[in-house]
Amino acid sequence: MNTWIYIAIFIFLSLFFPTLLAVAGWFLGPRRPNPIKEDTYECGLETVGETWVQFKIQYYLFALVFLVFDVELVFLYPWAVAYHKLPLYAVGEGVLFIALLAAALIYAWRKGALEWS
Amino acid sequence: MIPLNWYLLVSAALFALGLFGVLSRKNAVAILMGVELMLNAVNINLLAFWRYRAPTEATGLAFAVIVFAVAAAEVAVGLALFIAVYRRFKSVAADEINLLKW
Amino acid sequence: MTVMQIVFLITAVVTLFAAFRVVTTPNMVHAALWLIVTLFGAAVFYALLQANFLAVAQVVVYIGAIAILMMFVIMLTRREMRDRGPQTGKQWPWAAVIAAAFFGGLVWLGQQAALPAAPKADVPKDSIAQLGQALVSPNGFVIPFEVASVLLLAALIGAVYLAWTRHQS
Amino acid sequence: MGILSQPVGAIAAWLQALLEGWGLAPGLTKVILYLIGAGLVATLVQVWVIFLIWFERKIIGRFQDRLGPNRVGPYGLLQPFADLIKIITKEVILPAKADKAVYLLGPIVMNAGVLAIWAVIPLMPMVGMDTNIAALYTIAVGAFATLGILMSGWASNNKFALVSAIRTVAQMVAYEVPTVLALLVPVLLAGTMSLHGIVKAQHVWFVIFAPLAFLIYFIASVAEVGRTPFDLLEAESEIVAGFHIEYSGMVFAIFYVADFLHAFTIGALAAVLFLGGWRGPGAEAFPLLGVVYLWIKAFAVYFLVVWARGSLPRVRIDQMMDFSWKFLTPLALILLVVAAVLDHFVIGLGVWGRALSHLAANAVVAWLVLQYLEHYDRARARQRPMVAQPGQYPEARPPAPVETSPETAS
Repeated sequence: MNTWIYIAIFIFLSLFFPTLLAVAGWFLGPRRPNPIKEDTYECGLETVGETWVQFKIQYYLFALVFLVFDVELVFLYPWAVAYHKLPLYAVGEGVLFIALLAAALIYAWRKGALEWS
Repeated sequence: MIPLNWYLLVSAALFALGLFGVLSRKNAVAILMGVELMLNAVNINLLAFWRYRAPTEATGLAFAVIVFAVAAAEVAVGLALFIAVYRRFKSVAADEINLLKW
Repeated sequence: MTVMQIVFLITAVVTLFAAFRVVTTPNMVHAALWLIVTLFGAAVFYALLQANFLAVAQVVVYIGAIAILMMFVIMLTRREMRDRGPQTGKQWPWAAVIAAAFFGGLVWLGQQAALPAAPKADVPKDSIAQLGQALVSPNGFVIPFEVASVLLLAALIGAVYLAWTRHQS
Repeated sequence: MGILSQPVGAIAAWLQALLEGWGLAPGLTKVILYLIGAGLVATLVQVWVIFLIWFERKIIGRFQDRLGPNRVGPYGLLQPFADLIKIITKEVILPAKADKAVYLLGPIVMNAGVLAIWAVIPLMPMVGMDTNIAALYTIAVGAFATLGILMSGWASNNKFALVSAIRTVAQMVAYEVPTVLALLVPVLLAGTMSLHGIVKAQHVWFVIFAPLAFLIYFIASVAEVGRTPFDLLEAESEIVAGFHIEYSGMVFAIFYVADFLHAFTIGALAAVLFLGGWRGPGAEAFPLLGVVYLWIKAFAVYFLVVWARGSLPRVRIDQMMDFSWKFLTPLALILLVVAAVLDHFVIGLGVWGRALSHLAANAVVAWLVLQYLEHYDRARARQRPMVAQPGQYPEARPPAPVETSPETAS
C-alpha cells in the first residue's frame, strides 16, 4: 500500500506544479482581452465554418491495431515476469501467443490497413 | 478496513448507470460507453471478490485480465460497425438506423 | 472511519459522478473525458484492492487505448464540434426506472449474502508472477490465454474488414 | 547506518524521529515524509528543465555553427531565466470559441503524464519507490501525455490544432507499440517489472544483452516525444505550429517544459532499463554516487536525442508510420521471441556467457535484417529504376513562348 501512497502523492504533485505555473501566468500576466485576440488563429484568415472534422479512416485503423497490440501486451507482461519459473512448453505457449499477434499484424499489413495514403 | 459490500455497492451503482446509458442514449458510441461502464463494474466486482475470498490464488486476476481482452475486442468491432454504419447512413444515432425494424 | 475508508468514499463519489456525467452529458467528447475519469476511478479501486497489475493495466488498456479509440471515432463520425439537441432518447424515464430497479435488486441481493468484512489473507508479493504462471499453466488458464489471443486476432480482422474499404481512400 | 552509506535512509529516520517527537501519528509522519521526498524529486526534475533548455539551445547552436545564447550571464546561462520572466508577463489568451475547462486541463494533464514517471525511477540504491509494476507504470502514465495532447487539440477549436493533435496521437500510439515490446525484453531478462529489480539484475548492462532492443526503445521513445526527426506534430509549414497554436503565455510554457522534460525522462528510463541505472564503481557503498552515475547516463542519452535533432531532417508522415508498423514492430516481435527462447537455454552459462550469447543472437538478427533490407531495396530498385529509362517520361515540352502584352510591346 505504501507504494500507492507515494505514487498518489507524486501524481498529485505533478498535477499541482503545472497548475501552479498556469495560475502564476494568469495572475502575473496582463489581461486585456478583445474579440480579435480571442478569435481562432488561422494566419490572419477568418475561419470558415465549424471546426469541421472528418478524418481519414486511417487514424481509426492505426488506433485499432494499437488497441489490439496493447491488450495482448498486457497478457505478455505477467508471462515475462514469470519467465524464469516457466518450463519450456510454457515459453512455447508465450511464443505461440506472440505468433498470433504477428499474424494480426501481417493481416493488417496485407489488407493495407497500415498504409498511410 | 473497507467492508466487501462497499465495493459491491459501488459496482452495482456503476452497473446501473451503465445500464441507464445503454438504454437511454441515442448515439451509438455513447451506448458503447455505457457497456464499458458495465464491464468495469463487473471487473470491480470480480477483483473485490478475489481480494476478500481468494487473494492467494491468481484466479480472480486472470479472470479480470480476460475481461480486458473481451472489452477490447467488443470496442474494436463495435466501433468498426459504427463507422460502417456511419458511412452508409451518415449518422450514428441508434434510433435513426431502422432498416431492419419493420 | 479509517483513512482508507475516506479515500474509498472520495473515489466512489468521484467515479459515480463521472459515470453519471458519461450517461447524461450531451457533448460526446465530454462524455468520453468523463468516461476516462470513471475508468481512472476504477483503477484506483483496483489499487485499493491491491490488484496492482490490474490497476496499471486498466490505465494502459482503457485510458491509453480504448478511450483514445472512442474519441477518434467520435471525431470521425461527426461533422460538427458540438452536438445539437438532446442526446438522450424519449425512452429515458423507462430506462431510469429499469436501471433503478436493477440497482435495487442488486442491493437486495447483496443484503441476502453473508459477506466478509475483511480479507482472509494478504496478497502475496509475487502475485504478478503467479498470474503469469497461471496464464500458461495447463491446470490454469492456458486455453483462455490462447483463445484471448485468437479472439483479438478475430476482432482485428473483423474490424479492419468492416471499417476499411479500398475504394474509400 | 551512516550518512554516507544510507544518506536518504538516515535523513528519513532522523526526520521521522523528529516529527514523532512532536506527537504526530506514525501514519501521518510517513505521509509527510513521502510528501517531502516526492516534492524534492519533482521540484528537482522540474527545475532541471531550466538547465536543459539552456543546454539544448547551446548545443543546437553549435551544431548549426552559431554561438547559441551568450548574452545573459556567463555563457548565456541565465537566458532561460530571462525567458521565464518574459513569458510570465505575457498574457494568457483564452480563445473565445475554446472549450475553456478542457483547454486549460490539456497542458496540465500532459505535463503530469511526463513528470509522474519520475515516481518510480530508482535514483540510487534504496531511493525511488520500489513497486512491482513500475515498468508498466511508465507506459500507463505516458497514456496521459497522449490524452493531454488530444484534449488540448480538441478544446482549442481550431482546425490546425485538431489535425495536429490527431496526427500526434496517431504517431504516439504507433510508436508506443515498439516501445512496449522493447520494454518487455529487459523485463523478461530480469524476471521482474520493478525498476529497482531491473537495475539490480544488470550485473552486465542489458544494452549488451539486447543492443537492438535498446535501439528500438530509443528510437521509438524519441518518436513518442515527437522530437526531430519525428517532429511532424509541429511541422510549421503544414499545420502552423501544432496542437498548441492557440496557447500563449505561461500555459504554452507548460507544453514547452513538458517537451524538454519528456526528452530527458526517456534518457533516464533508457539508462535505468538498459544502461545499468545507478550502477557504477562504488555506487553500492556510496549511494550518492549512484545519482551521479544515473544522471550522467541519462544525460548521455539526452545528448543523443539533441544530436539527432541537430543532424537529421524531418521524415514524411507515411514514412514515419511505415517505419513503426512495418519495421520496428516486427523486429521487436522477433527480438522478443529470440530472447525468450534463447534465454531458456543459456541461463545456466553464468552472467557473461548469457550476455555474450544474447549479443551473438542479436548480431545474427541484425545481419539478417540488413540482408533482408538490401534484398528489398534491390527488388524495389528493379521495379522502379532510379534512372529514367528512355520513353519512361513524356518528352519535355519546349518552354512556352513568353507572351508579350500589347502594353509592353508598344
